[in-house]
Amino acid sequence: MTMPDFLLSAAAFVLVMVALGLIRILRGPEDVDRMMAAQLFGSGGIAALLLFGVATEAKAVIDVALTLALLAAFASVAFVQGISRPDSDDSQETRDE
Amino acid sequence: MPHSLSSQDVTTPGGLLLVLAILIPFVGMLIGFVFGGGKAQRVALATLAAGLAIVIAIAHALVQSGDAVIYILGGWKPPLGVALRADGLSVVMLVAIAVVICGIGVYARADFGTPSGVKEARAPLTFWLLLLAVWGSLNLVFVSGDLFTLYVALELLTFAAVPLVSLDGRSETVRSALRYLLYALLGSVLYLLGAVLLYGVYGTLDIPLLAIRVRPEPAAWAALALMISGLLAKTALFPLHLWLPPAHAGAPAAASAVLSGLVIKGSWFLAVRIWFDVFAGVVTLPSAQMLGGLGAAAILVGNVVALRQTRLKLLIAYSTVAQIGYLFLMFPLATGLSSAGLDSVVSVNGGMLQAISHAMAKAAMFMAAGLVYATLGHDRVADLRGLASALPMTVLAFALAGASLIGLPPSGGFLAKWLLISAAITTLQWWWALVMLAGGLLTSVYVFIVVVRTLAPAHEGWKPKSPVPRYQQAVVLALALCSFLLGAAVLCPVDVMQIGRTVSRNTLLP
Amino acid sequence: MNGPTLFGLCAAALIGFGLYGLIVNPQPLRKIIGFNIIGSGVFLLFGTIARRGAAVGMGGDPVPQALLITGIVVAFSATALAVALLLRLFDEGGVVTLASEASPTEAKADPPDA
Amino acid sequence: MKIALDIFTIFSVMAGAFFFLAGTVGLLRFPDPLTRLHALTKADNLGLGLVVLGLLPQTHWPLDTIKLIAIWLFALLAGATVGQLMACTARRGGGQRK
Amino acid sequence: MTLALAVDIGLALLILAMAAWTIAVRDTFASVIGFVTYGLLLTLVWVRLALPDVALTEAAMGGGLTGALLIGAAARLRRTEATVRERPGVLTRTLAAVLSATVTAALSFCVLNLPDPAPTLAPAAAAKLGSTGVGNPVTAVLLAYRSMDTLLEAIVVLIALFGVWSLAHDRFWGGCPQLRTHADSEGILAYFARILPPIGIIVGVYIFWIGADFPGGKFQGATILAAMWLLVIGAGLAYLPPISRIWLRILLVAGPLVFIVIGFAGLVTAGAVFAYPDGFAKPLILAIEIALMPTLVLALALLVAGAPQRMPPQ
Repeated sequence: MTMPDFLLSAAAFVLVMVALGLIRILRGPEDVDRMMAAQLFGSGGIAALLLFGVATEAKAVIDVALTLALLAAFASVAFVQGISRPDSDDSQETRDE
Repeated sequence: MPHSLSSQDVTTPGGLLLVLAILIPFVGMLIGFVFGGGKAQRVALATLAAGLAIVIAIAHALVQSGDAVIYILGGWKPPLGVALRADGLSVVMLVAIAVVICGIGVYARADFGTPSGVKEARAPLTFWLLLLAVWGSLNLVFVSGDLFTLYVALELLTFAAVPLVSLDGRSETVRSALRYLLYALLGSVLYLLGAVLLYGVYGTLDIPLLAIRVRPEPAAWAALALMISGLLAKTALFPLHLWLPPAHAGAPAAASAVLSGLVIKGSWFLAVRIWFDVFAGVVTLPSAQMLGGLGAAAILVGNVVALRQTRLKLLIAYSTVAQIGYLFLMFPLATGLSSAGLDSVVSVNGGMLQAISHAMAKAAMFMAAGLVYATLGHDRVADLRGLASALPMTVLAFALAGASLIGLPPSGGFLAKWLLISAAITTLQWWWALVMLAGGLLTSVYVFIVVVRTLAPAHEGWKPKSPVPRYQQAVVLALALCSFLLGAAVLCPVDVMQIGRTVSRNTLLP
Repeated sequence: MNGPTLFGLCAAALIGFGLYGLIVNPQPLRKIIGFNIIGSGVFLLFGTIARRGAAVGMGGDPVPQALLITGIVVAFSATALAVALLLRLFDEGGVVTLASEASPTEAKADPPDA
Repeated sequence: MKIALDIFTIFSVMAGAFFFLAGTVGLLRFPDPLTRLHALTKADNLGLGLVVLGLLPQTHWPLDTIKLIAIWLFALLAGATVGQLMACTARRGGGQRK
Repeated sequence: MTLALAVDIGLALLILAMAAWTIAVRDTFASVIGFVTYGLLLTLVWVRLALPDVALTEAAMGGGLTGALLIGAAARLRRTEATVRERPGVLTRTLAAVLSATVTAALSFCVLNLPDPAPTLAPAAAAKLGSTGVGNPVTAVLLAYRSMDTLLEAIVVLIALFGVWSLAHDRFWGGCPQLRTHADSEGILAYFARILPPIGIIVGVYIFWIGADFPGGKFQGATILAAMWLLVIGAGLAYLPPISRIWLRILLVAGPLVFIVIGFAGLVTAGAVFAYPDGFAKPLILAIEIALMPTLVLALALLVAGAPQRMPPQ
């Protein structure tokens, strides 16, 4: 097995893990579960992407992964912002632990 | 014999004017936005004047050279680059739309002035910026020779038109705007899908190149079906018309005039462009008959529903649904003529004239309805008494515009319908002629009802709710007169519409 | 069967899914999502075509790629405008539907020459 | 040398894949959102770190290497932040369906 | 090769499942999350299709900004969701299914019968690439061969922004758009929003800068910068400016206006509008891109932020 083939198999494996995780997460039942989807992509998706990219020697993939890493975090934050109730006292929520 | 867009690819004298016709309105919009407030209106009006001059210069260049006006952007020739091309059809639309836009601009000064004491107000600024945006996008639709640039033009037109619907911010109009936007977005995405397929099969998006390469095969049929369906949804042809009446009737008068008179002509013109210039060798008579059938249904349904409206603006909006129907009768007639080996020019000219005279008449009608509303405080058709004495010019304008919609001589509507009916008779498609006559009859009933109601004397002591500036009435009358006298186009020594359209190689003759 | 063809078929299916969602879902936000899925299907089809056009050392035909970028930005603008309309409607009335008398996408795309 | 680096890559990527497996098993098996969140943010970020580590020898020094490490740091930062925000939301019962 | 194909098939199935779930799920919020995930998956597809420029755009737009936009809307609309439960009847659904299936079948047929070899403009683009001075052919298409489209695209974004603003209430005209924020300057989010944006800005500018010669460019870079700005605002560390600010308006129109000015300068120097004189193509293209950057960053972020909702503090 050559290096690209190995990396591609690893990418496929990680992708299957991400897919399985997605199934669990999206079933809910709570929105907090579903919000983890972007997070799952922030790690698993990027890992698969990098493995794809290095396997096919596409250099630009690293830039794509960089963008994805930045914006998956952004999307996750947006999820959390969207989900917390606007009427609750927001200033308390991150301090009360 | 089908005619199609000239396929030359060198810049002609006057070609630069095409770039200006597209960019001047957008530059006006950008500068108006920076200044904001009342200055935006002044910038917009100055832009209207400049744009009108440019469009007239384009018409001059076309007639002078007797051939299409072409500009190769950046010197990059198609298929890699993009060419702007104005043939007779483009130029006629350019001029007509410029006239109507200028009329609307003058009319709107009274309705969309920035109130004194305020630095800037929402509705006026939005209106002036978007009026220019609509104009720039329409000019782009008329002169672009590239299917993707045309997609961008369609989206520009949609984004500029939708906020005009909801300008007054009532929830009803916001809902209409949203519904319109969803229809329009679906329409443009279907159009884009068709364009993508064409690129995938023929490797270009340039219209004259495609005309040469397109073959009658499944991919081309699918692209045609997708693009035309998308454009039908945007043009609001029956049965995809449901978004139109509430959207057009709910907007302020000047905005309704823009939407009903002009915006729908953009997607319709694109349908014409595609049908005759890209797919000339692909379209078949049955498919054209189907479009004609939808058009006929639109004429009958639109007119009957218009008859039953109790509010003037809704009546006018449904009449637009019907008039759009006539625009689509040109497809079976032209295709019928060319498959019989005859020249399809008669019906193409008829359809174009219908588009132009409707643009002028419908803008005049909506603006007249705006004046009626200002005078009476309502627009209930049952209660229009006293109008004829209060607003004689406006009522006359309404009647003239109505005459053009009905198709009374010597109006533009008359000439258009006469050309279409004669094409129907030549090709033995008499049923379209019957539909057109029935449509004219129905139209005459509601125009007549409205005019007669206005002639009734007012109640004792009735006073107009608010005075209407004379210049607004004059503009409305002028547009209505343009539409009414457009029939004089028959006296034109050269057939302007067919300049720059070469006889296509893709004839349908065996 | 190769990669581009596979994703081309995938694009065709996505367009079908999106169209169904756009017609059937009553909520405007779901319609907006449906529109976006159709849009991405169209883009994916264009991407397939771009990939098939790989030549002279380029991984794909650059013209469709550039147009795709334009298309994605335009689709985003459209979504933003639609969402703004939807939120304004919500502010006005609280209930967000597209009127009762007409579902906006009935009988959408009659192919005129089918 | 090349061989050694390749073997390092293979081991590291395999270890990373193992942690993704562990994370997914956690997601599937853990009973409530907080524990599942734990599985996701800890195991998957470790997995990503190992994959990145494994890929380092296969990429070009220095720009690509820095970018790869930056990617992992972003993921860690986002994981930590979002994990905590979500945990707060979950604890307040936010997002529970009515 | 077969391994790669297997991976592609798996990815395609995952995408389709994601799309189907997004459409079928009852809960709107779940659907939005599904759509964002779908957008992220799509990025993988673009990478598999070896179209990195598009992958970058999709990663930035599809996952980031569109996600934030839709999530914000879904969150605000939450309470009304229970009231809209009616679904169309069986007949409508059947017709819709038939229509969709027809479209899919027709398109599939077209896809399977695309001509071989595929028509392509790649050789033509490559032949002229030298005269544009840029190394990335996609940038050459965007800013030389079809620069008109790119200019119009920037104008599309601006017009959409005017449309969004026109939905403000009259009393807030000239005021500030607002995001739902967690205004806690000590919290974890604020910490995150202090750390990430400086690095994000570097990444955004980097993606923009390499666009001339490698995959990347102004749209992708601008999207990243816009997302970073929104993050800072969302964490309550900054506010959006009032839309009446003159500097804001000048920056918004500067991009297209500079583009037009340089375009018309080409008339004098190179004989055609949007042409570049020999040897000056690359600096001029860079100048246009640099001018478009602030326009796009502001316009994209403000599109997400929506209509003005409050007056600026006096």
